[in-house]
Amino acid sequence: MPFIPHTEADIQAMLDSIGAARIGDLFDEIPATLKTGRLSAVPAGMNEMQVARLMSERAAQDAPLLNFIGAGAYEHHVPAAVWQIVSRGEFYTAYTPYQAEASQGTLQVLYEYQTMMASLTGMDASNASLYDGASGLAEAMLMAVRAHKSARRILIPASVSPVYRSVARSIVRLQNIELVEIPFDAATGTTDFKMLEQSAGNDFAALVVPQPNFFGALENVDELTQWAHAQGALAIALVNPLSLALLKAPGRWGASGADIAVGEGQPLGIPLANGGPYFGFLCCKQALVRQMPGRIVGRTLDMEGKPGFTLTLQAREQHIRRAKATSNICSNQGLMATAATIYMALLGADGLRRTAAASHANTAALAAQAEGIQGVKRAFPGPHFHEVVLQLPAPAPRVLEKMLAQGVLGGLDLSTHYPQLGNAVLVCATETKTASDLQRYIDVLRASLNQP
Amino acid sequence: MPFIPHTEADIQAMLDSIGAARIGDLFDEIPATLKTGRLSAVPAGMNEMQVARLMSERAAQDAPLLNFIGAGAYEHHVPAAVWQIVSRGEFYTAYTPYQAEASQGTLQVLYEYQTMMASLTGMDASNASLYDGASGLAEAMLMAVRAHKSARRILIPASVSPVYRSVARSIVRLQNIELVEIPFDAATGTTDFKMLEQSAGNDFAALVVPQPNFFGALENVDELTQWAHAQGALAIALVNPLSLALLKAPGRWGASGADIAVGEGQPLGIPLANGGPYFGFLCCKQALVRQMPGRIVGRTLDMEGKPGFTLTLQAREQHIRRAKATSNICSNQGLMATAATIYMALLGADGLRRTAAASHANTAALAAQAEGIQGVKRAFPGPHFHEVVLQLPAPAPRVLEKMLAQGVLGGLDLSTHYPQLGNAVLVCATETKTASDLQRYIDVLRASLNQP
Amino acid sequence: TMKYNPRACNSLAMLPQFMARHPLAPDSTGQGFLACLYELQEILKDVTGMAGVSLVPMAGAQGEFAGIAMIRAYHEARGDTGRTEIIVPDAAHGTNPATAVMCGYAVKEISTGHDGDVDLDALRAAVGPQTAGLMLTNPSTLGIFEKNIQAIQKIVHDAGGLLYYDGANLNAILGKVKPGDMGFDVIHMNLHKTFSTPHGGGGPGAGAVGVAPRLLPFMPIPLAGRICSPPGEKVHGGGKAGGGNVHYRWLTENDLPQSIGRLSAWMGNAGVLLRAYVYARLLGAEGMCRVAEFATLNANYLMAELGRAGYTLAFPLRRASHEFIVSAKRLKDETGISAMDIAKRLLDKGFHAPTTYFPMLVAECLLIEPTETESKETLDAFVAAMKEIWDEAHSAPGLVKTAPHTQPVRRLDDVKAARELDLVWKPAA
Amino acid sequence: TMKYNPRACNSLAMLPQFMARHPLAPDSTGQGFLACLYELQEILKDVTGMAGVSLVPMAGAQGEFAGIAMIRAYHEARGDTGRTEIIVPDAAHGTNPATAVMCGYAVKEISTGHDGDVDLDALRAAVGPQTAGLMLTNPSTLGIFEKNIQAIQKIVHDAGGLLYYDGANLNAILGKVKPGDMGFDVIHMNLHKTFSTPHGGGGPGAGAVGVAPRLLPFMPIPLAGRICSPPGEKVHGGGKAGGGNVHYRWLTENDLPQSIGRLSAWMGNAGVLLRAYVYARLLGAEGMCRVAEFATLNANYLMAELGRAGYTLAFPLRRASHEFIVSAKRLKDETGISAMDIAKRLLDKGFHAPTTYFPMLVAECLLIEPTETESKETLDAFVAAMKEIWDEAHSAPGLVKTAPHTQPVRRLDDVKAARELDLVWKPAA
Repeated sequence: MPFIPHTEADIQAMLDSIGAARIGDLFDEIPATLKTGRLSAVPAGMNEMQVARLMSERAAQDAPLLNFIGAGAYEHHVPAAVWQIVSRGEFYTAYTPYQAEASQGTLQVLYEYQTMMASLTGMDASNASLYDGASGLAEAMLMAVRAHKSARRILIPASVSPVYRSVARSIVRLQNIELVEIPFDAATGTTDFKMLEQSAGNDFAALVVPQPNFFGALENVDELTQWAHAQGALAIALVNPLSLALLKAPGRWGASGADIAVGEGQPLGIPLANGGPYFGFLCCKQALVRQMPGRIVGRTLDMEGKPGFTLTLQAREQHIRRAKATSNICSNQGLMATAATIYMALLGADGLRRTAAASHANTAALAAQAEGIQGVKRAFPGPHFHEVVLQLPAPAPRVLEKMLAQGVLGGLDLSTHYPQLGNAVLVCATETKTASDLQRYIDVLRASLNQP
Repeated sequence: MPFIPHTEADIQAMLDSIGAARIGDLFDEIPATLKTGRLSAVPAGMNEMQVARLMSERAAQDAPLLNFIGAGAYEHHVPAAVWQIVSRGEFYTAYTPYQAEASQGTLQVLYEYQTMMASLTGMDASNASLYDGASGLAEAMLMAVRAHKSARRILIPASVSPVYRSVARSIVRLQNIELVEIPFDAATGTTDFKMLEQSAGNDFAALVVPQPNFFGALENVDELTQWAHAQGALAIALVNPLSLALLKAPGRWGASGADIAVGEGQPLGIPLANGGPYFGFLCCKQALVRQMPGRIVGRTLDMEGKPGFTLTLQAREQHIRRAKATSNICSNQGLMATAATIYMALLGADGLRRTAAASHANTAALAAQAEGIQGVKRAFPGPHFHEVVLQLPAPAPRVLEKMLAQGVLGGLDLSTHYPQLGNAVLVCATETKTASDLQRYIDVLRASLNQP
Repeated sequence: TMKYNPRACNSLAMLPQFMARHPLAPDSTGQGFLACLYELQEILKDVTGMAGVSLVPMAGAQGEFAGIAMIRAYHEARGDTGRTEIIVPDAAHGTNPATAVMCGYAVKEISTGHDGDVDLDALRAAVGPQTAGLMLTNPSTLGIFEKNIQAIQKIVHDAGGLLYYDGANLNAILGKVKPGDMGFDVIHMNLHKTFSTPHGGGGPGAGAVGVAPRLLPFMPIPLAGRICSPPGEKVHGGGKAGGGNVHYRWLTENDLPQSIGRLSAWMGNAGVLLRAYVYARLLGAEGMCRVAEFATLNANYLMAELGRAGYTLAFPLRRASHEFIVSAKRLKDETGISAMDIAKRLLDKGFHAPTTYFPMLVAECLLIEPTETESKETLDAFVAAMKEIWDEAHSAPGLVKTAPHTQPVRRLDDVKAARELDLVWKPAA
Repeated sequence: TMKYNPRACNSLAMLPQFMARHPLAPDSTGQGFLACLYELQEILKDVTGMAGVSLVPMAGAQGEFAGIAMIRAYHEARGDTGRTEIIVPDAAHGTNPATAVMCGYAVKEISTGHDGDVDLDALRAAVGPQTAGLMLTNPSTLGIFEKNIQAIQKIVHDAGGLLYYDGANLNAILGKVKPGDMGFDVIHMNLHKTFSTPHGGGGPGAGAVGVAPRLLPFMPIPLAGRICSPPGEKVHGGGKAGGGNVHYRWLTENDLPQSIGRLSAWMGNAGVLLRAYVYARLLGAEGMCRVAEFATLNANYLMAELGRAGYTLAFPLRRASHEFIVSAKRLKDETGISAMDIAKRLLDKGFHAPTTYFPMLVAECLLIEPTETESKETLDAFVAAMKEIWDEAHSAPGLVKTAPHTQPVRRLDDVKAARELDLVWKPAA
């Protein structure tokens, strides 16, 4: 079912205009020996009805579960209006807004996105999105190195998501940038300040400050930011944007605020959807604006003095500056930023606050109930946002498998990345969970622990 | 979660303008004794997240089945584009196009709908839709009686859907219109012409001519139309619109064509959806145009001579003519007509033909395979569209229940409405069914018959 | 009643399982759907103060048909066959008399008093042994609450007639007053108005009917029924919905042998009903009261402001309900600008025009209904637009008389449309 | 490549089960999703003639990064550490040099010959023991097929370098020629171009990479793996998909220890990949060949017609591939109307402007790519618009220079935007 509208008469008239006998002649500059394009593994085409049937069968294989995993991708309620608006062709299928005059809708939404993200993080500026939080962290590191000019080391706490550290390393190591890991305090799950002090000096460009960290625990962000600045390094805030409805904005951390705030935008209206598309956000202080990677929308005037929006600071970008660009990124996740903008506009500051608070309260309640089960305890007793680490009296993989058999995703097994934590699982209960969902978790966990 | 945007300051300013102290004062003309509006059975409001959860749980109770029931509501593939376009707010939430200048999109679509339906039925005119096929049949009968002026009887074959006969009777009997049923020939399942001849005379206003009839069988529509006209009565064609991609259009039945064509529009792009909303279509010859009920869109010119569309012939309608209107109908199923228009435009004449042909072929194949099972036979061997009656060697309700337990909706039990057909089920296999679906039907039917 | 249609209503009614189910699949395979409709019936009973609700009718007009058909069935079942007339106020919607005729009744119109209420003397004179019933909207089409409703119901009931409530204006009193408490015997509700299902450019709607106890046997079928089986008995398809052995099934001819029958092939506009159900659950009891309160607040505010702007209020001494009428008669006398001109000029200013020339009692009238979902900001913008038009009527009447200027077409020739019918496209010869 | 995005791709990728699944849920709970991705990998391998495909990269630029990172990993794994340069033709997309730098390479640009092909002498002079690889698009950004591709690949390979294929123009050769057969070692594909996933106003895209056998160990992870277990062994979550005991699982660090690693937290832009998969299944092998054929037919037709209309063709003696370049230099010399002016005036005529001023080799250039989904009717309308602009340039140049006239804003001040940065809204002081 190719989407080609030509009639036979069209084809003939077009070939006549070109002066070719048949369509095949248009490929006559391709060396004959190369014309081996025959597709042997691509199946025959199907009509829409057949593909719809196939996809429904595939989808039916993917069972619905009661989900208590977070770990960087969070199940939140997304109002129906968000995706019904985003799915309109005007947003959905639009080209990159290079022709600004014909793209004011897309551009204004992105300008509003930048405004909201800067407001949420307390920073001066935002770009128009990056691919995701993990690759966004890498871009923040590259920015910091460009800004620092001499150092090529970045300090990163082990309390940052292992997958984020892995992605960042994949990207920045090709520019000979080294990530130095700072261990966490076994008692609190937060960055070990004594270990950090051992890295004092001016040979690193930035310290990454996660809030909340991968364990859901709240770091002492003020102290960490102050310390980084005292070493002549930048502070890169790695934040869950929803948590900022409750927590202090990175722009107010320490005496002068973090320099860059970066993170995963998915909690702001993007469905879990097997992991993507999500989007990364990146905000910064005014001084760093021209070091930002990615597209940026600016407000300006037209030739009649009327306000309008356009892509700006393109001189940073690869299509102008080529080898000297701040990054090679061009496509971003504009549609996801559009969804987030609508989500934030629908909820408002109060709605974001209530969502964050409900998520926090649910996780706190779940942890408290879980600790009522013999042998279950929280690994880190301190303040948290909406995730906690539970230590179990049995091997985590086996318990989680038993819970799965009961339709419950009981959390993320931490044994691979943090063997020192023992039988630990990372658990998250967002605002989507009801009291009876929490009870079901407890019941299923208890039963799974009691099973032989 | 009421959808009310007022701030407290708004409310106060508005009350000040009105000169009222509180909102409650605005209800002060209502006698105090009547203010007993307290709602006791309406549950407390829920937020969207909670209602979404509730509805997902409800939906999960309604199991997906392999469906072989038709009987007036048909499972066809609807291209994804249809409802993605229809769901756009411009169509979805628009008001009735009374302000024509601001409603040209809605009006043009309905004009195109009228054009396509008139073309499909071979008639001169179409209205802009009615509620559904069954109530549409009643409107066609009322039209015929208005046109005939003296007779208040309508002849209707027993091969018309029982539920259509029931609905039509509910509606027309209040105007003292009598429906006279004509039996069907036990051998063919089509209208018994000898019995029809007994009704000859000029005391009836119309003969209803179903094509295909309720059993999926093809009636001798030319002969029936001719006969009705010879009696001075109108011929009302009751047709499946999709079948008209293959069969002769009502406008060409007999010597001069049927006078009114009416039916259920659901096969043209409307999902099964538990039975509604669907839409009825009603087309007629030029002479009857001013007898049509319902909204009609006309093409006209604006004050600058530019073509445009507007509701027309409103003098027939209740808001102008009140007690003398052709019907009390005002709301119709405009959005469904919009969907059908897009569906027909996407498929084109060729696509409709292929859909109809595939449905016919699937049902024929299913019937042939079913007849390979001992004791199963087709009740009526003649030509059919995409439904057939199968007679089983065991009580139909019990067999269907066993098939249901295997996830197959095996057909409609005819024993209530047509006990004379024995253990009969009405079966339909549209273009949505694959060869393996048909095989599954046969396997499950065979197993169900063999079970004790 | 054109108000915000929550998007969640659409997406939840279009869940794949609801979209795929065949209407003739056994009840056991549609318990979730049936549960929703059963609960919607219960909600609508409470809202209207009625003893029973049928969701069958596919629009308001079909709801009216069902209502009057039930009145007729009631009288006939009692052998009370001499009742041949339905009384309708002259301010009523045109569907009211049209429906009465479709149900085989003669129509008797009665007049409206100066204050907008029904003329009680006219009503007393109209009723008699031939009276089958009275059709009334309250709040009325004039946008005011019929104060004498108790007297009216007594007059009609004393004469042996029944009272029909046209629910077009139910939005005004949701959760505030119940038609059942006013003494009505039957009501239809426009779910596409009060319960905010989308209008779709003219439909589909939904016109559920509610009835007083004496009309219960006559309700149109099918109804969603809730069955509680004796404990221990196994019920196919039953489930957790109500705890224990609760399940749902359609009630049909067998359950209601006196029913006026079926009005659609299946269950009316099922998908519209699901949307209304979702809306009702979102609002809940508290939300419904707020609907009436803010619809009324908005209407009274707009009325006050437009009065100040110079427009003549049809009933300046009455409260507006959810809607109200202004007359442009004075403006027309002064400037030649009619209600129609104002309506067309409003299109240029980004507002869909209100209903014009209905009800016919008020010259050059505009019937304005803001609904509860419009903000003060929007209302103020509307007032500003109306003021601009007032000024333009005096300073540049030609501009207003030739409006709209910003739409795809200019004013269309309706007369030509009706005289030279062009209803289907034909290729140029 | 902006072509029609089939609506079915959207609705099927947004089925509730796909939308609800957490990326860290066990593989056993995502077999349907994994099966789709596995099959998409296989389809893309076939289309590109490559030995392996990874779907990880989230856009073309990240695909480029992955490709060059693999080239670097390959050389490093062999201990071939002296290769510090990537060669890039001067006509290349700006992402090519930017990517090379992100991967720690120096960039060496080589020039283009008069006929639009790479200057082979320049290439021979450029390669050496320092050459890590060459980045090339074929068809090139000039809209022509690089005829000497076989010679090019030999020069680079003989020098020990690898060949990178920028898949931005894959639409032109889908099912006709495979980059693998041309001798490329690695390719990225813009699925949001060739496989028609929506652009979304600038993203998300998807930039899958394909590799020759020698780069297989270095692919970015995770990959979708298909596991056939020995008969009789019970596999959790396995199913009917491939018959017998077939199931799917993610291949990770453990399976590819030499991988360049992860580039996204999860599986790239999973939902975009599902859309591309649906598109591929709709088209099938035959449909893909037709994509290339009709994209090429449309481009050559438009080129012929615009040439007749007076526009200067950049390479009049070459076939257009799926796109071609016209130069407005003559028009500018005659009338002062630039490529930019033409682009802005096209907006007034209902057409999104083509790319302007890229590639930089051609003065006042417009790079025009109609794609296969535009009808002859649309192409003719575009030609008519371009002719009108040609005429306006001579008769009313001011009209063209001040275009657009029909958009919400007139021409915007880009210089002011960059100088007086206003990136977030601030309340008026």
